[in-house]
Amino acid sequence: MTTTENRRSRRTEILEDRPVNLDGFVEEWPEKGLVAMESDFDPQPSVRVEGGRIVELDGRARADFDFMDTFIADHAIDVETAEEVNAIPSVEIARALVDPRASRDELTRIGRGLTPAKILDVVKLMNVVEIMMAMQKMRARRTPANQAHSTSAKDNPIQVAADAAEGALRGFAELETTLGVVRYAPLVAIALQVGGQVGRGGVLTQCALEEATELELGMRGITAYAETISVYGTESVFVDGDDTPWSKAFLASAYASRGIKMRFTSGTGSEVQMGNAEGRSMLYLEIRCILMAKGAGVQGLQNGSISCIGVPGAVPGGIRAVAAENLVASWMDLECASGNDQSFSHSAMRRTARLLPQMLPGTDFVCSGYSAVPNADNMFAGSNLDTEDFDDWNTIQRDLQVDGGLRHVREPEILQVREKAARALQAVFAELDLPRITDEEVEAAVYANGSGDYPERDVLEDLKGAQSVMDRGVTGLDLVKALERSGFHDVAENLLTVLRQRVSGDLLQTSAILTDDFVPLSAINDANDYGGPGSGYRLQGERWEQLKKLRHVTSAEDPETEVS
Amino acid sequence: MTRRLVVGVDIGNSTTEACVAAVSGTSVEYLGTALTHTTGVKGTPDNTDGAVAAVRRALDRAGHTESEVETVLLNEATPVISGLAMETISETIITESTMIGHNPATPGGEGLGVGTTVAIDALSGASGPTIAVVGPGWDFDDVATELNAATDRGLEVVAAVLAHDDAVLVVNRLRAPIPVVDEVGAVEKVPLGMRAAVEVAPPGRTIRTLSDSYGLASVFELDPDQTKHVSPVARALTGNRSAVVVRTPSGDVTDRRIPVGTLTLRGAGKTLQVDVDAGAEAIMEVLGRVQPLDDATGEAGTHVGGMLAQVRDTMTDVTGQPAAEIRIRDVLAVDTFVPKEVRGGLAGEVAPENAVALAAMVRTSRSRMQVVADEVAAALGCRAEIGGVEGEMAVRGALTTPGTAIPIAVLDLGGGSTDAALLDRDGVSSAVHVAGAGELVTKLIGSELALDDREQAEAVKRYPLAKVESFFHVRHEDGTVQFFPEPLPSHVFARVVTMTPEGPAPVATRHSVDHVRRVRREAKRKVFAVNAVRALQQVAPGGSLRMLDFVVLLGGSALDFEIPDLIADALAGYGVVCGIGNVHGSEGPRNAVASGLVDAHVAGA
Amino acid sequence: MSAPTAASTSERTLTLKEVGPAKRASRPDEVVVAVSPAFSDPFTKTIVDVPHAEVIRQILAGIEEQGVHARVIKVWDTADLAAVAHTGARLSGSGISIGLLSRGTAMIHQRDLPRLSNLELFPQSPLLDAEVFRRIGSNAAQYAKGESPAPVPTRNDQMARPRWQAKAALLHLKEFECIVAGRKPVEVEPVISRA
Amino acid sequence: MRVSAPASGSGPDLGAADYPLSVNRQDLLRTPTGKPITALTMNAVVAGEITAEDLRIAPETLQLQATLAESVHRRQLAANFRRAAELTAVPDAEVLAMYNALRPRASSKEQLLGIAENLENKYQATVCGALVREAAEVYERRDLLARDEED
Repeated sequence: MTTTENRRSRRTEILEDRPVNLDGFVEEWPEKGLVAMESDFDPQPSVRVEGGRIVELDGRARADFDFMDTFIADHAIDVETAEEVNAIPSVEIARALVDPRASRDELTRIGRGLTPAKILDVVKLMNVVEIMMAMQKMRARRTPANQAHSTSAKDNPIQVAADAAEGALRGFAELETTLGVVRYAPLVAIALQVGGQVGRGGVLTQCALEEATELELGMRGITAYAETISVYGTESVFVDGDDTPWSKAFLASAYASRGIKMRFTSGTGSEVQMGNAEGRSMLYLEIRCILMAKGAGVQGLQNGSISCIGVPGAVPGGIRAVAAENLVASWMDLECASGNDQSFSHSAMRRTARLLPQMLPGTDFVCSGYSAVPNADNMFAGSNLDTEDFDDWNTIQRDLQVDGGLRHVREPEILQVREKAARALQAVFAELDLPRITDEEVEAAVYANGSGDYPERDVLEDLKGAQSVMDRGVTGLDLVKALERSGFHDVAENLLTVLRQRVSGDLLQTSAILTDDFVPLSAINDANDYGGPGSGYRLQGERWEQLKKLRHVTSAEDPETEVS
Repeated sequence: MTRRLVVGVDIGNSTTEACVAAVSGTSVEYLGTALTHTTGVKGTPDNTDGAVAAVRRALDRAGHTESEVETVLLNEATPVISGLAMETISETIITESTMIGHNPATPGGEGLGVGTTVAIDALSGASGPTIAVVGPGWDFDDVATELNAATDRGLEVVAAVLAHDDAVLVVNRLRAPIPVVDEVGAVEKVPLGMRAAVEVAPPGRTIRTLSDSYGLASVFELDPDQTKHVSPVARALTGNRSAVVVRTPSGDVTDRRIPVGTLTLRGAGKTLQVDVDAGAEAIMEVLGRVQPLDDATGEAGTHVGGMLAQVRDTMTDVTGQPAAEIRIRDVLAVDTFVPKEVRGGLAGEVAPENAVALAAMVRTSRSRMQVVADEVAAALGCRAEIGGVEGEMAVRGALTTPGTAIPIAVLDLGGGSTDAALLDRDGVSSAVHVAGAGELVTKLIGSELALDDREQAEAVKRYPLAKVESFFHVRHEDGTVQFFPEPLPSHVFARVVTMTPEGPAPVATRHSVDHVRRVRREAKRKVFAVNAVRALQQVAPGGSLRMLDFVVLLGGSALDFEIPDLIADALAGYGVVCGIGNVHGSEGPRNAVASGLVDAHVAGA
Repeated sequence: MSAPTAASTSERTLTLKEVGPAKRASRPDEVVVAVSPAFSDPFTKTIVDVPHAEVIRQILAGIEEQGVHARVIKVWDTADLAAVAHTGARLSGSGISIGLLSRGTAMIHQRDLPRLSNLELFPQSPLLDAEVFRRIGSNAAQYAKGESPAPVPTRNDQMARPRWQAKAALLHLKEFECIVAGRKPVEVEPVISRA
Repeated sequence: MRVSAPASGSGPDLGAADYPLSVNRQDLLRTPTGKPITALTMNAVVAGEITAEDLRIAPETLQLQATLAESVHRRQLAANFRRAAELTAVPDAEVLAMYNALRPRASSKEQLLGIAENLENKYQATVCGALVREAAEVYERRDLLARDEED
């Protein structure tokens, strides 16, 4: 062959083989909503109030409102201030968001009256660094935190308990699980709760399931919060999801009425993915979701595209839009669990870049699911980060002196809590007459990485046990008793303290988590007071000393040794 | 007279039952019962947790608290451990790729084609009757084009063998149809340039020529000696709808026995040996000659040896008794078959190979129930005592079944062992445990149906079968049809299902309902009907079942929908009244021992 | 044995020739293959470039190998997979249909099932190749015969999201553009020719 | 800084400084069964004095949290807590049934109004009742009521 037409340079070949070229990218198509946030087809901001009611919203008269417009106009927007704040030029609001001298309180006051198009108009003026500046100030809770996924490809409860314990010890404030085989849920939810309370007393747990079962596990006190309550930005997609803003608002009250913390879930790209974006940009539709959540009175929102991240990730400026949607959630005074929870890219560099707009300014939960199990075991279809990234994450925290919610923990401590979690679960299963956990399984749990490292469970017996948990009406209180009876007094005490929290309702307030001392920390007693350099949350003191530690650091005193 | 709260607890192999009663004087009022899994091996201190849980749960149901309990009564439980093993004892081997005997779902064409094997891309050089051999990667359109072209050139293509599932597609595109066998995964191993025959029967029929020794002799012009040699081939192909036979210089199909070890049985002053590959009948016959069995050992280094050693080790772990003191007191051997891939096969042919399943049972004299009693007493803050031997208690409980009288025998159909006990007219009771029960049935069903999921095997054992014929109706195994107002879930559509309480559950099999049902009933019969007779013979006066009047079935398997009938059938010839226990006229076959303990306690007080 | 001949690798093209309105048939030995509005025109291949000619050829081969008859219809008024497949199922003599979207996503449906349900679903279009389409055809035909085929194993790939999610959305939108509201399903004759 | 609450709740004035109530105002917290929160100890659990019912939130507590939320300008969150306070009286299964009835095309207008009436009359849940009435009106306008013939 002598043709040179198809010959490629060696360099092109090398570039062609880079992981980033396995990712998919598409051109924008704004007419159909396949566009991140800059679209000529989004409505212009407008608002008109008559007789105490909003009668025009973003160019649409009340008679033409779809149900999202209606719900937002009647529940989300402050009628008293709407006309006033919407009249402020967008550029002034955008600058105030970035300006440290403008207080968070003033900006949330303005935010309460803005229409979706106006909010979009404001954030469109901001570049990604400005978005991060604003996020630093607008995040509801002063102290940033992180959330983990703790799942098992085999739904193995021992694995979930051990990984929950390790995750809690590494610093995650919330742990979330879900199932391959849904019927396993009661056992895995118990394992998550027991393991979590071994790792660090006060960690909050969740099991993502269909609404009725998720609510039931919550009502029984086997889980502590709920999150997978999806909302969408267009009426047709909302209806396709078999819900309306009113049904979701009712569900929010149902959770609160049982003392259970809850947040909604939404994200850019879901509507266009389902083919019903009604010609609006992804961010405009997501802002409608955020205002819908606000209007429902839910304390928080998981957003940042979530399971549709491949869509904004493929269009120009998409990741900027994702950063902007997290900002808007925070600006609307909601707790924000900011994505970074789904497999995003083949490129490690791109995965990191996608993360920084949340990690650097800090959010209420930087990841709404950092995979604290290997991604192969991640039953949420894989996260942007997994167990292999722990040391990288810790190093980035140390390099840039930012708090991403995690810390390096020495192996002996990790092995110790993993063993204790597996032992505690073994005891709880024995007390509750559930299928036996063998010593061999406990031993495996201590040293395992993924589900393949554990002995096989008798799935049939486990499923019968899971059913009996539901039939017998086992509650969180039964777990406390079982732990206490079997000598795990401290774990029992931790769990009882978490359960007691639902009597006080303190965890229902915005951005609430529990500290190591079981003190609820929310946007009320830990309100973000960022006001420029030297203020707000600063990584210093004891916490900074913690984060200086890595797996391998050469000792200054004796350079022939390492400290860790 | 004071009212005392007494709880009887029966620790069984797999379940622990508790029964709460209020006792005043000699009157007993039963207040509530509960059932939990037995924790640890029966008769060991690990049982405490399960016993305490069962007591608490029964109290809960009866509306009483721990502090009110006066006495907990436990049974004297003999630790019984059963082990299961299954060994394949036959093997089919094809050498030199002589034969393709699998049953593709859709072969093509019909009839017999005899010729020389030639690769499809070498057809242009071929002559005479030819069988085309087509490898993977060939598209069906291209195969048909090639074959048509060869025929047009005048080549006599009489049959074809294909790698892919393309037979119907190819035949539909040929100008003259020929028999075609497809889905031959290892088609590249078909010897080329050899005389061969391909036969395909019409739908619903089986082949005639290649499954017959003289048919093969005619096709390949064999002499009588050679014909003897090919008869295994004919046998192996019987019942197939399609087949390929290639005549090679020393090709063969053999069926050989696999030595899997020797079982040594000692008892009645004798020590006898039997090869496990001799089959169940031979093993049980030898066992009968050494009754009562003192011990059984397997030849070291063989599978049988390994299995028996493992049972012994487990017993050592739980009792602390040295391995040398542990005795295997019973063995049940059952003939079964296991579908296995044929060695040397080209298309993943599967043959049902013979296998022997063995259940072995160990007992120890060293029960540690006193430790359990002490721990239960400490946990509940009450008295706990050993109230009686379980066999006697079971009989006593069974006697409360309306319509029974002494002499009475009970059969407790458990998970690991089948137990029998007898109370004779003199008030003397005796009891026996024999190896093999519900778990062995599950294993037989699982292996014969090649279910790799124990949950499904368990479901086949427990629930009747049906075929889902549409989204709105099923046909039960007895032929009756049941309609449903709401559509059935889509994952059961067109499948053989078990009718579980939660609804139909699919069975991963291509077998018919009839076949699955036959396997299920046969497995139950081979274990429970056989063991019922074996166990009762050991307690019956003079070993004669005719001396028994009443036999009461107890335990979880007594609730099975057909096992009681199978046992009743097996006992029918001996003039025995056999039925399901109904303890206190209300508890069914459950709680006999637990309530027997309470009754004995009251009678003795 | 040598590799397949060159002829088999040459590109085939597919034309769907309209033969008239799609009607409900009564023959119990047929499977209806219902394709979405943009199938074969303007789109010619799936999200991972499997030619539509090959998709149809393999599905029809899978059905034919089982001795079952196939009929192809084009659905015009929706591009929702469940609706396409259910439309086919209601017209099918056996009640069994295969629904197909242009990007390759496929589903086996049955007449008596609720529209949003299915017998087998193949949602990950990037993982569907010629062999899978053959097995889909084969399984659908076996359902039509009242047999119990083992479900076609579905594959999963966590990294399909970053690679294909946006392209799938784009193809979905394009397919929506081809919907002709109110137009009834049409029976078509697949004509496959080699270039 | 202590912000006084709007007069919508009848309980004590609460402000940011009172939060968390579980630390600063244990005196205000009772279980639905009337026990003080301080009674929820491990000893009490072991003695069998605590039931699952004791670990639920009382409607009064939700009203307190609503007052707190209002004091920090979270009007909608407070409204949610007040709806929740009403729903504490409604049994679990009924709550789920109401939620399902609110799904699109699940109920007729009459059915929704019936649910609203039930909430208002049986449970004195007027705020929740109003939400359901509002839904009935919007569903009618947006064609989201149950249809006779569903394909």
